[in-house]
Amino acid sequence: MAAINLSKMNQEEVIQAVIDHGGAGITKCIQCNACASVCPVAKAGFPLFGRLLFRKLQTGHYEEIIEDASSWACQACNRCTEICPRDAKPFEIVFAFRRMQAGELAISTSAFTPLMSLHATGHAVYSETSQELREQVGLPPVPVTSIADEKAQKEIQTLLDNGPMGELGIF
Amino acid sequence: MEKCGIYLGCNIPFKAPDIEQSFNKVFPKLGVELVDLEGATCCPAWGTAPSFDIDTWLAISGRNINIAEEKDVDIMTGCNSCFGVMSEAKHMIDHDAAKRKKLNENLALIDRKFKGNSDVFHVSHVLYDRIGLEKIKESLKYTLKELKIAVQPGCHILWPTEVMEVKEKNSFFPTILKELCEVLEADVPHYSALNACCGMGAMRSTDQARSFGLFKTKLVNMKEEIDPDMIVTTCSSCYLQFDGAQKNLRESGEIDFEIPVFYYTQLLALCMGFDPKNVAAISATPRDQIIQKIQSEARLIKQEA
Amino acid sequence: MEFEPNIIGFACQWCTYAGADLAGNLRCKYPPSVKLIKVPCSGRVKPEYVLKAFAQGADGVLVGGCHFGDCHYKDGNYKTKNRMDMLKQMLEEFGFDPRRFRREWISGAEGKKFAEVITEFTEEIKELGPNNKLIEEVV
Amino acid sequence: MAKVGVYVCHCGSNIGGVVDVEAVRKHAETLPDVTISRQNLFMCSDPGQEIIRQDIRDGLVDKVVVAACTPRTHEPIFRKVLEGEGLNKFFFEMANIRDQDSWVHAHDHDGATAKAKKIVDSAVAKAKNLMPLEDKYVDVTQAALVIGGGVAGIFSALELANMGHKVYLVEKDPSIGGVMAQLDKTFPTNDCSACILTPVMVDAGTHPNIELLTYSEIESVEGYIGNFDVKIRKKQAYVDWKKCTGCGDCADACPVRTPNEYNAGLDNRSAAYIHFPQAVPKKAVIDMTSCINCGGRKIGSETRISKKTGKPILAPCERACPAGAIDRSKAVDPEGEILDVKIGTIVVATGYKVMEKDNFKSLAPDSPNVLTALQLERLISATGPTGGKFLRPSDGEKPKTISFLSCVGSRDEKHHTYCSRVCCMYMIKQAKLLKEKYADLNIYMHFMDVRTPGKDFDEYYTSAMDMGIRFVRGRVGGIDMLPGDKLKIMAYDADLAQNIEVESDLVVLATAIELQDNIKPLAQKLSLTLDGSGFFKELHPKLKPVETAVEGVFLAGCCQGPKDIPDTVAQAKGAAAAAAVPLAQKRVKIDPTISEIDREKCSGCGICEPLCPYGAITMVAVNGSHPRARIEMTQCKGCGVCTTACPSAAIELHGYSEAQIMAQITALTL
Amino acid sequence: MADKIKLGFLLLGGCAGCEMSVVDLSENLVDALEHVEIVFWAPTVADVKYDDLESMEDNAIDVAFIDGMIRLDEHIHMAKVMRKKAKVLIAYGVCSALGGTAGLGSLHDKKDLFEKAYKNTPTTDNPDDVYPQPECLVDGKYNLTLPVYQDKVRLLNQIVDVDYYIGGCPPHHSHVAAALNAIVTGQLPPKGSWITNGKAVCDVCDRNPVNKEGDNRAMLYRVLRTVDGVPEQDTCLLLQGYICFGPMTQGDCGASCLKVNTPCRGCGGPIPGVEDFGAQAISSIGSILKDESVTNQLREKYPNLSKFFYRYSLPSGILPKKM
Repeated sequence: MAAINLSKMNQEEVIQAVIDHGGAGITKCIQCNACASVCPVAKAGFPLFGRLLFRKLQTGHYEEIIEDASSWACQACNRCTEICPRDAKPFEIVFAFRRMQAGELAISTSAFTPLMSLHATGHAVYSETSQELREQVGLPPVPVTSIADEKAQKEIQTLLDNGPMGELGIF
Repeated sequence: MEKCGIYLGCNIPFKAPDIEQSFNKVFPKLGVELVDLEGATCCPAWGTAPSFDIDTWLAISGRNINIAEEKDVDIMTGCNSCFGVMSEAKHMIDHDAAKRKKLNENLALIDRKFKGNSDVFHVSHVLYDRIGLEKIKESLKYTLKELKIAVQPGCHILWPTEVMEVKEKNSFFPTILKELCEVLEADVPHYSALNACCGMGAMRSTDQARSFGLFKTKLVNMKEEIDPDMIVTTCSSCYLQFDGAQKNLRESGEIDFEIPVFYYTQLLALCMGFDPKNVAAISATPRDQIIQKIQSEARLIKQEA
Repeated sequence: MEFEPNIIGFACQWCTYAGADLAGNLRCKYPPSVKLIKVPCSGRVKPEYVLKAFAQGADGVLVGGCHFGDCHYKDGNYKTKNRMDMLKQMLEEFGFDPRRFRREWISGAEGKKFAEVITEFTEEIKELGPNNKLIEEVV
Repeated sequence: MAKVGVYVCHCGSNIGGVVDVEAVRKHAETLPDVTISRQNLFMCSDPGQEIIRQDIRDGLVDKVVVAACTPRTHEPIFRKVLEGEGLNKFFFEMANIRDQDSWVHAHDHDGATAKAKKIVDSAVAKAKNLMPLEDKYVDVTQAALVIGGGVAGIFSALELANMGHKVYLVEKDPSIGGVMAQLDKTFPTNDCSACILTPVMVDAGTHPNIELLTYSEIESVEGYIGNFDVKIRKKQAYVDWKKCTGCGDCADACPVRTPNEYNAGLDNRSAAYIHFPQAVPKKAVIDMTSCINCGGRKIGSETRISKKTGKPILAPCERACPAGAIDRSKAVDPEGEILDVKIGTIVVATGYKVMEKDNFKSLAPDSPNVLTALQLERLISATGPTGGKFLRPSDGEKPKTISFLSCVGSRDEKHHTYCSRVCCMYMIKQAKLLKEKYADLNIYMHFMDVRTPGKDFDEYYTSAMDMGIRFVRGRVGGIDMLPGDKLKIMAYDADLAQNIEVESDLVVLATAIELQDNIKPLAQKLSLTLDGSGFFKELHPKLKPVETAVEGVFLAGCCQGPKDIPDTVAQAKGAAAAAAVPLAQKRVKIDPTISEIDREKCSGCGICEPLCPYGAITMVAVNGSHPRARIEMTQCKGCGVCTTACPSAAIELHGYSEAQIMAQITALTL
Repeated sequence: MADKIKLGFLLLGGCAGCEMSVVDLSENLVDALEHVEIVFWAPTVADVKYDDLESMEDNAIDVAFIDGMIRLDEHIHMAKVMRKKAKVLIAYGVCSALGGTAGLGSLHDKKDLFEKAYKNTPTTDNPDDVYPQPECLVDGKYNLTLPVYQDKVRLLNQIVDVDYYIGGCPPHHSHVAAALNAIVTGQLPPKGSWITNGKAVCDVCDRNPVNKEGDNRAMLYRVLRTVDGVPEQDTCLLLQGYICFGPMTQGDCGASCLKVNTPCRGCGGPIPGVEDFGAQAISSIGSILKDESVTNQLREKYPNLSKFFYRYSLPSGILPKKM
């Protein structure tokens, strides 16, 4: 691979964007690799996890990695946050990057279904077949959650529509 | 009777309602009245609002917690993801005045106000910390003597410890679920990948093959090190992965064994003598045999006079 | 022009004053609102001085000492706490916004904390606005 | 009317680069009572000082204000200038426009300049109200106290003793030696720790000028430089040290087993014990917290006679002692005895401890095969629990693979943010010693980065690589416990860019160095402060590395910050030299910025008396009238707590008077 | 015999208790009258109109005593008139000098005070919300006026120059006698001073541990109010935990309150050199409370600290009223 000319990278801007999206720890990372050593994303073989993602961001990479789906494999297990010696809260940086990706709709198409379902029913996961299963074990076909509650659905729609997510045109 | 708001989430009521039913059976018997949280929504799942905008996340979590506040109860959830999402949200709201202000601006749109009176608990925390092992022991009808359990506490109940009301003594070597199983008189040996991730959730929807790969490592590790009679978890996501993905692996010929999987309250309900048709009826990995074994005559606990 | 609060800080020479010097060494940034009056110990600060500063128009007053157990003179800061906590209550009884008055323990090692406290204090006072009222009333 | 001269310093670009120095100078010129206002690139330089001297000589100024850096470092320099010109040196005031202005407001030039003007206003206001003060002198007691008998304390004591000063060397343990006595070998020369330390210990133990007080602790410290009154508690040993020959028979006879501190808890010792084989002094003690009083032989109980044998019933330790040094029927004070000593100067050398592994939850602390590096040091030492045989604790098997983890508790915001400085080197040392002995041993060293700043250090590190010791760059995130007492290291090899796992028989944690647990009370007794890292704070990080904020108290060794043995010895000798200065001068100056009572104003209410932290205030009857307060000059340290409390406004704190502070408040507000 | 010294007494916002202290001089007053004559004493003794004082020649009175604080415009007017008529003006008693107990009214606004006084006391029946008005037209032609109520309590020296101050509520008659003696013998201190021995109550208090052999001042380990039990006789009240302002109050009273087992509340005013009584009291008392728990006890027992510490001196403080 050809060498990267770091002086031409947009480091300040990318770092600021990460901070603005909730990843204030990005400047603290010293590449000790502790997060990577226990990260399920790394262990499962995804290419862009923890320390490597942070280094990319620290050096101003953004366009180059915007489409990478690794960050969406983050389980939010927070083991990294628990052990990070710099208290950089790696999980929060990963999610900040996710939010940057989401802001440009650089997300997999499979992510849209739960979002639309959340907007419509208040539940990210729902299937009609559940009614049968519930009756089978002696429960009423629908629970008392928002699924059967129009007012609750209105409320969740108000919250979603009035935030930045409403502007993405997903719903 | 102590009261607790039961927050169902999505997976439990729609994919594994027998877990929901096990809550309904187990908790009243242990002296906890479950209070419905009408109109509760998704927590919201990590892949939804938390991946887009923190304030929207806090608004939705804050709304769910607010439903409990209005009924003057704490929240109990059986899903680790819901627990993690809402605990972190609550921690942020409690410690960041600006975020809290924004939250209440958002909640004002739907005529709600976050007060901060209700705490977020996990089912296993309520069982372990508020009910206690002693009371569970008194409620049992069947013993699990000489049965070996591999426990799967799951991730979000362990980390970050900062946000939790009830904490493990050492979150990297958790013992709460182990103790909850041991009170059923089962054998719960340590295995090395105890705190490893199961691969469910965001990872599975992003890349199923890699998710299964991670899962298989863990499952095989369990099998090889301790060869358990069953796997017991207190996370509904882990439950679905262990139950469902195990089937996938078997069908694709990657493993040649099967280990029945229970959500802890299902197992507890069985030990209390409840009907498996209600509390342990839906699974991809068969468990009829082990259920029969558990509720057999030989395992009846003799009541002392 | 933007309102830049005038904060008078009474700082013990062993902890808070040293902490402020350390903030300089570390090049921590904070608003130029605070001017310190060096005293040997926060126990040297009379409540009267705080009142005087306010009466003469200071927008905020800070009394800074050592953490408990760190006092160079063993327990001067305990006296400070007793005196200043009562003073703060009294200020409130006088209908004076007690947020304009702070008692902080900042050690000589806490340069960063000094900068943080001043930044936050300055922001808070900016929100409260200038201490005009008292100038009119008293002087 | 005062003639105040204001001198504004650029401090190169430190101030001048941010603050408009000329504007500040001009502003000062407009202030009432200011006769001269000048600026210079470096006021503290010779030419800068000369400007002030000339103005004083010309009679232009009689009060001097320098607007520059902090008085905490530069006030003495300028006071000397005044003194040199025959002006009272307390007619000087500093305006801190660097540390508290230009350095912190570099982003706001106008704001910084405006603030500088106010700071100068305040300084001028105080200067106008300054009063002349005179230094006072007191004699220095010709004795030094060294607290801590590790390698730092031993060298400080020897150095002072060799200069001819009387030294009290106080050590809390039964023997001197400290942590160094627990080490096997020392880097980078691999010489045996005991071999180089033991002779020095003996020197200290036998030096005619050193009074060794082991098994002793500091009870209280009163007074001030040159005249400290120190109470030392000699803990109760329950063994008559005058008779004890250190034969160890009592230890052999004692049936109790309790964790052995010397072997870092890896084995047990008896309740009657000798600290370690090379102990100085080699004397036994009985640890009463673990003693079980065999035969009902509680201390001070009457000796019963056996009906069977007709002989007295004795505890095994008493019976075993050939010197008759243990007599349990003798009632002795469990609190030991208190010695009162008068001291001129004090060297604090209380050393450090390493963090326990229990602090590191992700690193399998419950496994017996996870050790701290200090435990490994004992495990491979010939005087250790295995007699130097390298066997893992869980089953006594010889390990095949061993992993070292660096920066455990160091460089970690959850524990200590500092680098412990010696871990990289001692880990390499331990690895090399093991590899030399057991060539087939697999050794993995997990580092964040290898830090080897020292003479011959980096060569030591690279030669370890030559020996086949494997270095992995990447902090270890967790350890899993495997069947068979093995441990699985979870790491990420930064250079390979790959997650790795290592199965090990033994894991060694290079845990951080930190101050001893119970040191805070001692710090309070000495009025010393701790720094942000939790170590004792030196007066200046570069120029006064052994001095403290308390005059006459000096620091040596790891209690001031982590350091290796060469640096410790160097600092110990430095502290000794500094502590010897007041002893050699034979008298010391008393700062006149202390409180004084105006007897005419005093109402004799007595409020001030219980407030003084140094007991400097007494109520004294004066001819006919009721008693009035009096402050003992040598005991007052000038905190001003009494000044503030005095309801009769009868107490003045020189240097921080009511008029001065009020003038400053007014200057900064109106 | 030389001309007698002409004295005047004027009561403003006060209770005339200070003037009772003059009467309390008893025989001493008779002796004094050999040297002094009282040419004006109103309104306590003589019924006079504004004109009676206004029409006197300037400087007709040698020494005037004004007692009471200043709350009405009438007070301001009369104080100014008296200043003109008197060669020497004495702020007599703590109200005039420091504001007195009535000065605590400055912690409330006029509306609060009026509502309390004219409507909300248990024995008041005022359904029509009638409050005092400065002007009132009666029968369409009689314009009646009342003195105008000011927004805060003022001290005499905030209206006119004051030559001397005498503290006390009321000043002890022995203090008055000493003051008269100083006037008669011409031994008055420099102008602007307090007429006082300059020492605290503790100095003259028999209970002061410092004044007793082998006893010592100590820190307070508890706080008591007199309702909590009867204090021990002879022992320092502070030592027992009863907060006493003896250490910070001028002791020209001879520690009278202490003699009847009552803690000093500070009516004598601060020791010369102390500007703000309440602030100094916080400082001194705050210093001798053993620890935070004792401070908390004090705050519990005296929920309103300003009214406690500034009982007699609030309008003289650096913060003289509610902001």
